[in-house]
Amino acid sequence: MDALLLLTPVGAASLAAAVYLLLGWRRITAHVASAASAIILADAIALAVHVTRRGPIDVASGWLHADALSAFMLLGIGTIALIATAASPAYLASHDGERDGSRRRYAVLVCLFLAAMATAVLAGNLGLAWIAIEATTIVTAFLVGHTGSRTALEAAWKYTVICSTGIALALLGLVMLYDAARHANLTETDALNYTLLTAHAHDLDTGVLRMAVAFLLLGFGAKAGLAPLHSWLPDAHSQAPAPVSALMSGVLLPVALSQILRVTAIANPALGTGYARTLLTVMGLGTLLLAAIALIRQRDYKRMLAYSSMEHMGLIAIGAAIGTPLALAAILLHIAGHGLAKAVAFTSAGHILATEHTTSIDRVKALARRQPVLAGIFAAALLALLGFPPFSLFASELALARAGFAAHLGLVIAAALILLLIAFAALAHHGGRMLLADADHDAPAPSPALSTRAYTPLITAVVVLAALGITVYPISSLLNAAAGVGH
Amino acid sequence: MSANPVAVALAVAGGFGLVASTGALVLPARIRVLATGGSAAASGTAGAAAGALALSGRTYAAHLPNLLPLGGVYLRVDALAGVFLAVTGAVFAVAAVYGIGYFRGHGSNRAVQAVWPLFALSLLLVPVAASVSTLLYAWELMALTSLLLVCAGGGEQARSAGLWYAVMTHLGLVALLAGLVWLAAAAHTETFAGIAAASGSISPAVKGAVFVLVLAGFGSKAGMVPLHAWLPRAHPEAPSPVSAVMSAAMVNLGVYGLVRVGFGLLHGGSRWWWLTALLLGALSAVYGIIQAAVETDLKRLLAYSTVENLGLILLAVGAAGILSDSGQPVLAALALAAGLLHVATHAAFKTLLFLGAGSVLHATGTRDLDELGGLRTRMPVTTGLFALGALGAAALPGGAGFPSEWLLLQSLIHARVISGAAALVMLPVAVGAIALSAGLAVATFVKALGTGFLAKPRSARAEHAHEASGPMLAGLGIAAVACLALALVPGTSAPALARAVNAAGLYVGGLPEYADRLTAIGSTLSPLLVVAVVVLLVLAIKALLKITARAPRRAAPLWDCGAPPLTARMEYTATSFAEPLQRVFDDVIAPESDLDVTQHDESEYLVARVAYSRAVPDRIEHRLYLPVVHTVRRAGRMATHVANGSVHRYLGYGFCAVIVLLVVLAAAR
Amino acid sequence: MNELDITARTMTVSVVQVLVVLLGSPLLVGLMRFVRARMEGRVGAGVLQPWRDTVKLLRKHRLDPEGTGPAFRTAPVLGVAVGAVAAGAIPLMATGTAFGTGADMIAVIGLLALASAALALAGLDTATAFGGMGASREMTIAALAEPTILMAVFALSARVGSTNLPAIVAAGAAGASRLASPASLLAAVALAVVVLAECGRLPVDNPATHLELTMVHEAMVLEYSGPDLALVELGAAMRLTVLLGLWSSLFVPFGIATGTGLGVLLLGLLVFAAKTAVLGCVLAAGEVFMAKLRLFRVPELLAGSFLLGVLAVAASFFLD
Amino acid sequence: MNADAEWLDVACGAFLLAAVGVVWRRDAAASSRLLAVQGAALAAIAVVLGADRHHPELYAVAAGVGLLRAVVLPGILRRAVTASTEDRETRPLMNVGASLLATAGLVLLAYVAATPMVRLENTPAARALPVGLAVVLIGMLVLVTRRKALSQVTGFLLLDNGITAIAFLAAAGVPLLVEFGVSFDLLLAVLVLRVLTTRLRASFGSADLDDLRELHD
Repeated sequence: MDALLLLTPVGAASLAAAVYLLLGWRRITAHVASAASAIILADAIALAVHVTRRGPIDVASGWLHADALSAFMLLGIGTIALIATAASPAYLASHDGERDGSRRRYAVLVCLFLAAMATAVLAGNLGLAWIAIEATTIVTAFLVGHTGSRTALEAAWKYTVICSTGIALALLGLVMLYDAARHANLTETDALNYTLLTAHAHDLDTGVLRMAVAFLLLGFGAKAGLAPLHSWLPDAHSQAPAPVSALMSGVLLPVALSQILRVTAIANPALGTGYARTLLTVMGLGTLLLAAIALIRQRDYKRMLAYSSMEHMGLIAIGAAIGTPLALAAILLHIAGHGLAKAVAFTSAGHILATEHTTSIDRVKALARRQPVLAGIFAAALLALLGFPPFSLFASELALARAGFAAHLGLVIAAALILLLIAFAALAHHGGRMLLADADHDAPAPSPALSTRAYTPLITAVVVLAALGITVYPISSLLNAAAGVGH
Repeated sequence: MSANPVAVALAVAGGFGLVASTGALVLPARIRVLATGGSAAASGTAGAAAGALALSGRTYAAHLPNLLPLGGVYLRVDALAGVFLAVTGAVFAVAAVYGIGYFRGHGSNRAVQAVWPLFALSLLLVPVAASVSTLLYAWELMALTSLLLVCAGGGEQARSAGLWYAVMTHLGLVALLAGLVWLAAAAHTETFAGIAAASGSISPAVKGAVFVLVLAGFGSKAGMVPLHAWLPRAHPEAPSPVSAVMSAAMVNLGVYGLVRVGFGLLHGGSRWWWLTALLLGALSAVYGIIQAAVETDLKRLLAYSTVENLGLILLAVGAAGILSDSGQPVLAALALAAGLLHVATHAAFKTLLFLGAGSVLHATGTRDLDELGGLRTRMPVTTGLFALGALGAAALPGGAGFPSEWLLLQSLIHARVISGAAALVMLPVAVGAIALSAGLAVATFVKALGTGFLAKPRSARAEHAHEASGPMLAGLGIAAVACLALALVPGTSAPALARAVNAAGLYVGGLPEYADRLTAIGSTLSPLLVVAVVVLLVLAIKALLKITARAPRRAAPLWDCGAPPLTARMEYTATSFAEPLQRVFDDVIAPESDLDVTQHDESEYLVARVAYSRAVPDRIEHRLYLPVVHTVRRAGRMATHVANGSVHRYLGYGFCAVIVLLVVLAAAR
Repeated sequence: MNELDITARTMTVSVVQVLVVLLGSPLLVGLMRFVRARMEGRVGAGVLQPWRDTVKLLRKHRLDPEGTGPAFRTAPVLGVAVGAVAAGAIPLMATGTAFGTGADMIAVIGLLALASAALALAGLDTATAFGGMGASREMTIAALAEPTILMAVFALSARVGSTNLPAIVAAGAAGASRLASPASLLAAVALAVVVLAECGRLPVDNPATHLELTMVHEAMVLEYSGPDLALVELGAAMRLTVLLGLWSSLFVPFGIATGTGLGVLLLGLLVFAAKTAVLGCVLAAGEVFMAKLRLFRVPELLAGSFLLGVLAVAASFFLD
Repeated sequence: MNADAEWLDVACGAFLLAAVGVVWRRDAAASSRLLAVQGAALAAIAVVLGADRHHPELYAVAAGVGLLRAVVLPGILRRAVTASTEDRETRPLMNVGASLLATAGLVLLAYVAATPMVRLENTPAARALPVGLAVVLIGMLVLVTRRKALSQVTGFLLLDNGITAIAFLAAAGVPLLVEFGVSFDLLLAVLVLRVLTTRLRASFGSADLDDLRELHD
């Protein structure tokens, strides 16, 4: 039963991939990916219930492991995947010129992507998690380059090289961690099992562990879009198909970040909270700074959304640096909220691109008047990302600030707030230009008009996002338990 | 066990508000405006009733742990909250009634009608909040809903106003968030009750920093100079009923927050806090009214007048703090009561004025005073009611603004009892600011009324104006009644004010002792008597003239210097009316005027055409904000070097990080 | 709850004051014109001339200039009514007036401002360039003058701890030494300047001019004729009398009746008449030697007096 | 024991020298040959360690590593090189002299930085550990300074070889399953990069990374 819970997500996604590989993208297979996502989501719910009631599950001598954090992340994967895969048919339909092979490849890779991410969050062994995360890079490389344009290829190259390099650094850290663990008398299989590592953290050699943690944070940070190896993010997110951007921004970054949480859980007892806190603070504030200044003169709305992802990841990194239970609960809620909001934002940006035929902020004008529903959804996502209530990002940012001041990191929070203000101003400026600015000529009616059915998942997501900001009552025990894992 | 009436009233307000909002989304156009307007008005009335109950001494507290993730909602209603609940609810109800007429013309915009009851509800939630998280949640909800309403019109102007508003209000939020969260962290609890109990043990330095942050945050919402830049842009952009709610209710919440945190949570603190508040209040009052005096856009003029009045209120709060610090709790209570009374009176006349301006905009399609004129004959009722509001805004006897400014001066008269040179230097400044703003307010509103409503129409749009519809006039009428009540019998509010001041925590003594004092001073002022005598005399003289007159009045032509006809182009416009004042305050407002004379082809001594244009840019805005904007833009240019597209550079960042890391780790060993 | 102090005595005081001001103010204007004419070497009209003008005007037809409305018709009446209320409230001949605690300094100043605002609105209502110009200039001056009055009286009130006029005047009458204080002197000068401005006297405005470009008050009331004009003139005269009386009561309160006896009241009345006449003569004499300031120099004058007012308030806080 | 230590030193020396050689020789063909040498050295390290610690399974790992890193990956690179002729690194961002100087500095840094790991277990293998770290850093240097797509792949492989070497030297290799997964990922990554190189060449006309400048702020 336990094994089934842990294997179902990976299995469902892999099976879907196999279906697409064999049958290709057809009318009857169009919703297989959505079905797989739904299965992942259902499994995540079951897992969440199981984990909060009976505690963590270990399978295959610790290679697979599910605790509240895993369940929470899997819940996120399932939800965002459902939104993204539901948007895929519309995306593929709007690119009529594509060949069947290209569609098949898209579908297969998306499913493999999901499988890899599910593996990453369900792995009990850091080595396995690493393999899964590197696998996401490989799988998404072709998704980023999916359109085959020069810029898409360029983005794919940068994405693959930078992420592989970054993740290699994480491997280096992992090797060092393994070294330290082996010398703390852990067996070969146990030496990368994070549950056992956390338990034996005090036995690890501090000198080696310091280096290991630094490389792990740097490496997983690269995949999470944190400075200094962040530069792939705006390129990849802006070039990838909209549903893939949604998945990358909404799930992939947090999955990488959850590994950072695992690492800090090992580092903090052994090295004291100060060490990881300093590293994460520097990375988080650096990311925020880079995102904020890059947003100021942004011209491309997909890049704008990508930098906004960086901004939020920076904030989450700062939350991880604070590390108190309130901060961890806050970043988990933030991950959930950001994932939903970004999924909606990227998907609707995809619709905007499909109807306006441009990614330039300047050339999209008076959207609120010309496409009210789409503009409303996009605006709602943008407002959520700007941190307005009732969306949950407000609650999580507020809790983050409270946790920061309570942990005597007031200056860090103050700096982050100022950078957030700059990012806010920039986003509001660009968003306002797209939605409200006068159209300088009689802008043509958008082509092709989208069916309302395409909007349904997005509106649902916005409502969920708002509901999460009002109450998290159904998942509050999961949230608290997950926050306890990282502590 | 019976339910708490305050809770019931609040629940009713919330329920009707949500009904109004949903109704706007789902109802068919035919009944939508009436149904949503009706339930919005019911919601506002219930809110006002909750406030009135709180002012009569009832309290209510609740804790809802499952709402607002990671924080929980804490609610508490006391008399201080009651003042703001009552004012907000009443303004909302009046604006809702007015809106039934107003939105019928602009019926197509469902979104506005759906959002604006939510906006009003968020306003009602702010004074009820009793923890840091709850307050900030309500605060941002208010920011979001009002932002949507400001942007609702669409187009470039709404975009620009919305951007200013969004950024400034977020700046305020950042200050507020930092301040309040810091305070909560220092007190180890985030409920107001807990903070109030623990604030004695917090170090004065932290409290001082918190106060500065909170002053900036709440002050920016209250239009405190120099954080006012958003206000004259955003308020006029929103639909007029919403402008009224923003200008008459929303800005007050900045004052509420400052009073609640400054007196209730921090228990007064140092004198320099309140000196700062008083000085900024004085600055806002004078700067606001000078800008209003030279403004020609009717709604912007009213918005600047809001800056002025909120400045006066801030000044009153500052004076209360100083007096309290000097061991004069009774005088402090008096000053604060004056401030709170002014909150109510300002709300009354500003609602009336904004709604009146809305009727004008609705009837003529313009807000430019230079293009108006002659509305007296076309919109007689609106003109009369606007005049009543203008009387209040000018703080002349008979107007709503007079009693509160009078009460404030009363408290300052006794300021001699306080010690300390700095405060004594500041107080004359404060009195001067009140006096100057009162004088300029008279000129400002003579201009607004005289050039906007009297005289002859100066444009076709004003020429074809028509009287507002029934519901709009009803809204104006209710506001006018409130104005009159506050102007003529302000003394009746004394017990409620005393309770509110007590609840503010400024004075922790028994209620009766200074309630008597308040009532006594309240009765010293008898505007009713003075106004009644003046009115009687006027009527008597008129009657006398009529009796003694030999013939009825007859019309006569105007003096046209023998060169008829007189045209509307010869009239004094708002711009020309304000020109002398503009010259007087030349150094303060630095107007940009441009005179373009085109000579005749045949002789350079003949003038073919003269074009005069004038702009009064907000000087503080130019000096303070533009440099910041430029700096940020420069930083934005830097970003292009950071992300220049070179994959080598991108990898280099990582490489450098690794090297630095290894060096630091090696060095730190 | 209005603590009206209506006794036979206070009623008498108020009614007498109102009557004296109403009947006497044209005489004061006549006196000033007479003095001025004599000093300029002219014969001049008699002291009664303003009354003769008023009576003549009151007999004329009442005309409504085209397009004017209630604002235009009400302003003159309001001016007279406000003048009467001020005359009844301010302690001119005795410290006790019928308004009791309602005889508030700020309220009286506010009423006077209300009357000028009403007249300015009337000027704008005519929709002529003259009316607008006069109104604009009048309000500019008033906007700066009103604060100065407030400051000056505030300096005096702060000392007493009340803005009640009888209280202030009574305190002044009781302790002459207080009148020589710096605050008092500064306030006296500030108030004097403002009284000139408020009443449209030189150097702020020339009451005798009819040259269009220099007019302020006269431009504003250009359209009035007949009984309306009579009321406007009467209102202006009453305002002048009341303000001069206020000034003298505040700074030279000698002889003002504080007791209840009929003789004392009578003496107070005579002293008031004498003081006002003297002040009027001094004013008229001064005007002979003064030229009108350019309009845009007037604010400088008023700013100066405002500054004096601020200093007076500061001095009253600091030095007493 | 001593003999093993000497063999280990020889293998590690070859390993490091191959990396330095990549820095020194700029053209891709030479780089792929040097990579093959380095892969062989890596396998040799594994063999020596297996003999030393009596880990028979290390021989299997060594065989796998040798196959992948000495034969398959360099092979992929070589085929890519022969597919085009213009992939000689004509002017790297840093000239050869400076690169070699920087390499020397990086090796020094690696020795200093690796002390905690060396201190953890004072064996000949651990003492050789800085070599792995040095190769990691050299790999990054190559990644940062080479203009051609394939040269960057070379750098990436150097980086990975270094990490594997550290794994062997420090703890006789990571768990077999992990090692297998890592190797598989590496192979796929290189294949992906290879495919992308081809496509880049098809759409940009060359695989010069300086041409990849269209995406920027």
